[in-house]
Amino acid sequence: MLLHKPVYFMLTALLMLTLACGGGDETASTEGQAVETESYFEVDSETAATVTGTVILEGNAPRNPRINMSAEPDCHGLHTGAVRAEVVLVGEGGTLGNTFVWVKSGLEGKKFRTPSDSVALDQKGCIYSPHVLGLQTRQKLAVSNSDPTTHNVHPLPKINREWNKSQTADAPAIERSFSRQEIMMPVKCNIHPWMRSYINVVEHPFFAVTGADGSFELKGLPPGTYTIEAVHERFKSQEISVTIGASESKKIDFSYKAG
Amino acid sequence: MDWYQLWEIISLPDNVPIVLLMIMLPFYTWYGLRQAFANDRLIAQLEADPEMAKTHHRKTQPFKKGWPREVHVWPYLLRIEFLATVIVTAILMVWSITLDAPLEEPANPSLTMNPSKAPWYFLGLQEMLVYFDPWIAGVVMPTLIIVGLIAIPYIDENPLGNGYYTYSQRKCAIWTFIFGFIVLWCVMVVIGTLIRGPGWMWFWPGQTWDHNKLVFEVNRDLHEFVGLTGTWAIAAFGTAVLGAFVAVSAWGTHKLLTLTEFNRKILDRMSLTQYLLLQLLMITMISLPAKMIARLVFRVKYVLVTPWFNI
Amino acid sequence: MAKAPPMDHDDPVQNKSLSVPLFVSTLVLMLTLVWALYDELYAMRPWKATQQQFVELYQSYLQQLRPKQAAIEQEIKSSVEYQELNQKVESAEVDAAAMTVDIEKRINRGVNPRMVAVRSAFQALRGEIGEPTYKLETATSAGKKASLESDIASIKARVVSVEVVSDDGSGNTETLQMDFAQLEAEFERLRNLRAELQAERVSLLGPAQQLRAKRSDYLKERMNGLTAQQVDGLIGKMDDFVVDIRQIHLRDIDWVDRCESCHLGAREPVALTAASMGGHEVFSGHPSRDLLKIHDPEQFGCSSCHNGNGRATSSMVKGHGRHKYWLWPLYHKENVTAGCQQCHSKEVVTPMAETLNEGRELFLNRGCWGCHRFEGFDIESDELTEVRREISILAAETTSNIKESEQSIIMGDEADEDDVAQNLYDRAEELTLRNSRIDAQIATLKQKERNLGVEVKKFGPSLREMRVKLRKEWVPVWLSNPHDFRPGSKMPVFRLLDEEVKSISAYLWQNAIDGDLRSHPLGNAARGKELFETRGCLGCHSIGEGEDRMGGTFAANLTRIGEKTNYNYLVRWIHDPSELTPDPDAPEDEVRLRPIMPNLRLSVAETRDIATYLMLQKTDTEYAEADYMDDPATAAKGLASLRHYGCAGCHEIAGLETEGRIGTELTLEGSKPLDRLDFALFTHNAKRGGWYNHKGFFERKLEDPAFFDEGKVKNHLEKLRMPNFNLSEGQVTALTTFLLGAVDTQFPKHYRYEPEDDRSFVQEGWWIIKRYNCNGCHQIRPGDETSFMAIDRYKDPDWVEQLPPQLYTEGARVQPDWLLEFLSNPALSSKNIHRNGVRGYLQARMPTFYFSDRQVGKVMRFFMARSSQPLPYLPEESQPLSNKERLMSRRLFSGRAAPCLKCHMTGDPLRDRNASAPNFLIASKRLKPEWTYRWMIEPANIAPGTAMPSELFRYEDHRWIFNGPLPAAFQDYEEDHAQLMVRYMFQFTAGELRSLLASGVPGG
Amino acid sequence: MPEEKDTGDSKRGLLGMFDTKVVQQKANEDLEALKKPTKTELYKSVFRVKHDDSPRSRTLGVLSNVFLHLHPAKINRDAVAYNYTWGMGGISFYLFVVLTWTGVLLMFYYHPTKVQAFRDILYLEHDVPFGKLLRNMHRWTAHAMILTVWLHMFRVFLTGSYKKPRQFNWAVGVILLVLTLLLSFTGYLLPDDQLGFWAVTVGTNMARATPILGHEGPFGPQFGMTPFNDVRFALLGGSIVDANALLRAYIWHCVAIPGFAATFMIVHFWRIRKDGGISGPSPMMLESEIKNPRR
Repeated sequence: MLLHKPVYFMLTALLMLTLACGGGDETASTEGQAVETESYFEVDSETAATVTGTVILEGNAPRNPRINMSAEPDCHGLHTGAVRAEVVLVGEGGTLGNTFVWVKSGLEGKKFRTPSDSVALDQKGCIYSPHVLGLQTRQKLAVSNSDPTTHNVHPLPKINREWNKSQTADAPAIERSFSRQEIMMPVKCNIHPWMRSYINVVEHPFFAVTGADGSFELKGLPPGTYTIEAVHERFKSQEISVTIGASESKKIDFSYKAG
Repeated sequence: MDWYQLWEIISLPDNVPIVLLMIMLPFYTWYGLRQAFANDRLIAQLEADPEMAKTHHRKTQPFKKGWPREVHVWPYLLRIEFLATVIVTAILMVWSITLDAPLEEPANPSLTMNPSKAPWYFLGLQEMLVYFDPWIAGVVMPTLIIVGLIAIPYIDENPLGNGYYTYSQRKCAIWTFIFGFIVLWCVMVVIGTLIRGPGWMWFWPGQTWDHNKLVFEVNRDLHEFVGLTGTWAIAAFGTAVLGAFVAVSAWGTHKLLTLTEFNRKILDRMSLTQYLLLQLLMITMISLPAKMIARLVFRVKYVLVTPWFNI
Repeated sequence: MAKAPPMDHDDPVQNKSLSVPLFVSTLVLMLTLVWALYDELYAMRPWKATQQQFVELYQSYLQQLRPKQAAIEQEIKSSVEYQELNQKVESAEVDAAAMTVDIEKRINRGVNPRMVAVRSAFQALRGEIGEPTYKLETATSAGKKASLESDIASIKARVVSVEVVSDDGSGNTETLQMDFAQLEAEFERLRNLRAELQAERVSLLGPAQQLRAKRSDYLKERMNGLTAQQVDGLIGKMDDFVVDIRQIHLRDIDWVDRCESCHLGAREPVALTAASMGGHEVFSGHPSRDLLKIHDPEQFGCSSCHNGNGRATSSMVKGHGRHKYWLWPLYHKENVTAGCQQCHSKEVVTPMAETLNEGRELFLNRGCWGCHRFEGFDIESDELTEVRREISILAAETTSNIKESEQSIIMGDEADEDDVAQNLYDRAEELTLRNSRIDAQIATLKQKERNLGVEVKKFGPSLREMRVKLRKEWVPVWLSNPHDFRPGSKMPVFRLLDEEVKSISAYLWQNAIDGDLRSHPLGNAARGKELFETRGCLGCHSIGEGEDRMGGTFAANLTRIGEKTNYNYLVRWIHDPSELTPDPDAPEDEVRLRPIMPNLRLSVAETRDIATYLMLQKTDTEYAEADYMDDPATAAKGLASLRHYGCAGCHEIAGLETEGRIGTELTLEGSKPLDRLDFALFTHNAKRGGWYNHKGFFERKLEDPAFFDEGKVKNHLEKLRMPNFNLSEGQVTALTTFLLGAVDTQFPKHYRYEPEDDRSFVQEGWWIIKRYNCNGCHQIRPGDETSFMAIDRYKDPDWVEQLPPQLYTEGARVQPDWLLEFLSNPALSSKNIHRNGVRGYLQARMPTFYFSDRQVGKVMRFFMARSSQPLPYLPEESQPLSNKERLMSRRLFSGRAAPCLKCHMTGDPLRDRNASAPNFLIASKRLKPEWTYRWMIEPANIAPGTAMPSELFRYEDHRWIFNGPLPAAFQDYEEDHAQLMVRYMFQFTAGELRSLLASGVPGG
Repeated sequence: MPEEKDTGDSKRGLLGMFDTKVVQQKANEDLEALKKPTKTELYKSVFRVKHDDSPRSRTLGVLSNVFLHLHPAKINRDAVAYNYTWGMGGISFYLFVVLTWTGVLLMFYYHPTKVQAFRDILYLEHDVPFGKLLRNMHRWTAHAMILTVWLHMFRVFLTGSYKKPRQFNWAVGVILLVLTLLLSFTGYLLPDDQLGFWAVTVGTNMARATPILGHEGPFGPQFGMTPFNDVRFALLGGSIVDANALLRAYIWHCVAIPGFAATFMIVHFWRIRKDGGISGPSPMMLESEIKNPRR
């Protein structure tokens, strides 16, 4: 019988050891996984490159349609003179504004951090401002109403989920975000049918909206080959393929023909 | 050639016995006849040498003086029997493990199988249906086969060849039996299994069993060859032809029975009843190949047509 | 000759040893036994290895899953709300524990031991009484009985002493002196006491329990997928996994399915995919859990829907039943919905069976039923025949009743006795009365017959109109190959000989009605184009080919319409499709069928514009002269050809009015024995190529209906007649699925979906919806794509509101009576008919369909049943508004914050230019208040994408209040604001509207 | 119990149970006894005769055994040669035994009803342990038995063994052959599948044509035969192969025919003994020795 004792002892010890180890492993793995977050792509600021350029409209810019706001005195009063839709915004020398320029391809498989700040869309004088905007997926869009009247904000996405929310005069900003990439998603107000804005949701931070001077800048791009696309609500979109090396800065120009 | 078709038929689990039959039957025929011929050689020797006949133990098996003429069942027979059961069991086990018994769709009276076949061992009878009306092929023939088989010992008056293989002493009997058993029964079974396809049509091995195959066959009654009309005339004509056939085959059988001196000696031992029974069975047996030839070669449907039955 | 005997004197028979063969054969026998054992345990049980593999894969997958789920769970658990709940639970548990500890003590230390002691004493006495009681019951003499009774009494009176503890749990002991009755009473008392104490404990533990449930609910509601604990549970389950057959047994029909012996992942709580299980498809989960919820496998089995041999487990081939002798082989993935048809055979639309639905829709809208009978399709003709038969039977009965009645009267008159006469007169009277009942029955049937007369429709257009409608030279060109002229046309391509084309054209031409058409001046083509594209024509028709095609596929493509028809006919047709050319030779009772095409209530001017536009749709193809079409001799040959090809199955043709269907009935085609499908010369190909099955036959036949003629030597008229529909691959699959499912089901009635309640209205309604293409314009089920939605114009943000309304919840929205009225007259007016009754702002027009009353009722019931609305509908009288309330609601209604009249129509054309919603004036007649209330609160839940904004109200203090600046009058209003608006709307009057408009509401 | 040996240590017999040495001694005795099992009472009670090589033992071994006593004690020395007997008769009998056993086992799982028959076969195939093996073995053994019976007949004919005095046993053999075929045929229908159904339909359709007794046979109609009273109706218990036919086939197959066959087999084997054992190989007779027939 004496002989058996050490065996029992060892077996018990072994068993306890296994349990202890197993238990230990389990907690460790749970914690490790819980803490671990998704890995985002970080751009190396040493090698980051830039693409800049201008969008030009050749020829005479078409006249923008006039907006008749007589049905809404509250807004009508905010404007002096004729109000026109901001469809074709042309600067000096035929530069084209309100064009959305973005990296259409070349960044597949990379995941970018969602910016914490929100993008603003204001309704003032029954006009959306800005007319075209871009934001990242899951980035917050803050829609505010600076008018003394009620609007309803109604984006008409093709991919994202549709929503339609009314916003009274002094209501707080509506905060929403979009989770899928979608270009030129119209936003309308059913109460004021002339109101129109375009939201561009992109999975990465490399996009820009041209101002009246038609210029854009895509900063902090990792070196590589990209397709850059310029999209305008009125004109056909254009694509340019560009390869940039480390810390390089390239200039590309888009040019539209009016008419 | 469509060997796949042949394989399809042969590989049907239920047709495996046929394949076995096709192997075993020739083997055992050869195996039995080989001994018969060996015995015949000894018989010839003994017939030629009466002295030897007196002392010889008259078997091809070796024998020496001092060896017992009989041996104990235990263990000499029982061990063989035991061995046989072991081997047979092993064969059955392997057969049962490797081949699954067929199970087709649930029975459905509204869905006819084409070809719909009887179990393989009855395919000889089914094949006979081509040549005879069901009452002959399905009832009269089987009955006569059974009766005939039972009658064999009572007809066979040949005292020789009792308990040993021999050919020369029983030429007639052996030929008749081989003809009846192997040619008429087993071969018909094989034909029914391998050759008869959809619509019970004849497909040579290697031909595809095509359901769409059409064969233009005009089978005419014998009297149509002559151009007879009138029920009685036809019946009378048929009876006459049948009678002629009976007469011819009876004459043929008789010729056979009196062909050799030995045959005549045996015939002499037979009673009238035995003789008539033998004639009846022989004629019936001959009628099958006769009808087969008439049907397959001359496309004769019926020989005898009466309002009640046809032959 | 005998061989020389062996030289040695040993007898071979006795000396030969059989040891070696015996040993070898015994060894072989042993081996076969081992083999049999292996075969039994493994070779025939392949699922054993499969199950082991599953356990391995599943466990490793769960191990990967666990940390992910744990992280999600952790996130929820660290939320403030959860922590709060958790704290509450913990404190409640502590409280409860403190309170219950005394009770526990009392039960365990006091009541229970005391009860045990009392009971044992009590039972001892009772046993002692039992014996004399038995004797008493069986005793015969009175004396014996008396003595036994006294024995019993003495036992009962005996006092025993029992040592017990006190029941307060203090542990003090005492000694009880009790007789039988007292013991019994004490035992009862203790039992009750214990029950009370236990109840008290439960009630004390209650709050903690409730909080715990709340906490777990909180987690459950927010947890996406399983909790880590649940995953652990699954891992544990896999640890204890027993390799064994998994089977479902449906007892009522003795159905056994063992599919899950291999498909172990089918119902696992984790949705498994082949990818997550190492690429083994066998382990993937059932793709549609929703389906399994309705059809619980425990109730329906697996092979009942999927086919295959549910019992077989010896191999995949056997289990899937994909061998010659199994009549129900597993459906292939693309045809999997075929399994639905056997029980859902009464339907044309079955939710979640999209392939099958497509197949049925093709069968319906490609006119397969013109030649092939299929139960449920063209049910109207069957019903019509039945109704007519019933009428004639009843009519015959009437006549015979009259006769018998007369006979009875005569016999009564001549009867010898009064009461016999009386009986006969009664009989006569009864028969007369019976006739009046039958007359009522006949009247009802006649009504039904009239309805059916409207409902019965042929699939194709009436060819009796062709002379006024068509260009003569075009007819033979079309006949020889319709798909050349109009790719994808519903008219299939017949394999006609040249002379057949000629004789058919000639017959049709000469037998069509000749008539005069009113002649119209040309309209404005540009305006016509606009109208054509917006009025709703494109809901059914398409125009343009290839890339440029737009519009629906339900009706003809009008790209080359200008080549085939004439302007005046087109004007007549578009203006009123039911207008037919009068036939001077027609018999009086002739029934001419009405077209499917509805009346769009266009003005004549609009019609001319559209017709003008359409007449420009043509190419400059040259058409050969077709003089032979006027040749009577050619025409004479045409009739036989028309009959041969079964043209009358789809078209109305003079002289072929009574022609039946020429095709085989397909209702049970899927269970037709394979031998009866004519694979012709392909039989052997099919058998060896693995497509000797229903699927293989259907697919090939549908893809090319002449397929099985190949290689056959036949004369033209013996060839297969089925025309070529040029179906796409997907369409072939859909139709194959439908036909595969068209089986004689093995299931008893209670398995089949043949509801007799409201759900049957849904089944019935879909037939009309699909037959009249309501789907072309309206979305009826979520996810429907209408023809409009595909048109570029309607994708523009400005045009979104021009889409015809979604009808997801139509039954809940509108009142049934109103819907009946609307369906019969969508203009909702007898005078002003060139408009939409509800949505005047829509360019597209709700047309007037040529429905029978019955059909209108069916459509109404369809919508009601789909929204679970009871019939008849009894509107609830809405509570009248107080003056104050009226004022308040008016303020809110017309306030800046809720500019309702900005979008809703007012009847003022100027204001209504931008309207995108109906007028409030019709609300009370049209809408249901309950729905309206829900709509105002969250319209996106009812009609996603609607112009009506969400979140107009917010939920606060158990009511909905307006989500914006409130007029002052609302300060002390305690009621639900949305409810108030509903009441206001339902009491809205024209006067109210006028006064609102006059007061200058925003947008005025 | 082996006899106790009177050795000094175990004098007290089992009374010395608690003495280790005694127990050891006893155990050794038992072990010794195991080395010669034939000496035990147990053995002797079962096997009444000695099994040594003496002729007496050998004879008694056969004659005193219930299973073996159909054998004679001694046989023709050459009859053990395979080339004479082919072993087919014995194998046929063994196959019949196998069929009986497997058949009995199958009967445990089979119901001869239209509803259950086919399902029972599926059940056998997929559920019953060794069920498939069982069914396969029954089927193949049946086929094999037909083959062996045919070959047995062939052999008996070739050796002329039907001749005097064995004429009657040949007749019994023919009856057994027919019974074998019928056994197999009636079993064919039992799975109630297409194969069996049509085989039996074809088979029994011939019975329609029985002269006089079949409704399609010669003179059948004249004797008032219809599909509902002829011989086929009697066979099937109906005018079509249906539930009754299934039941009849079952009873013929499982009870009646095996009973007949067993009876005839007993007669067959008995007559072998009584007719002088196996026919040969017997010494050959010469033509010159033919005696004149008795008239």
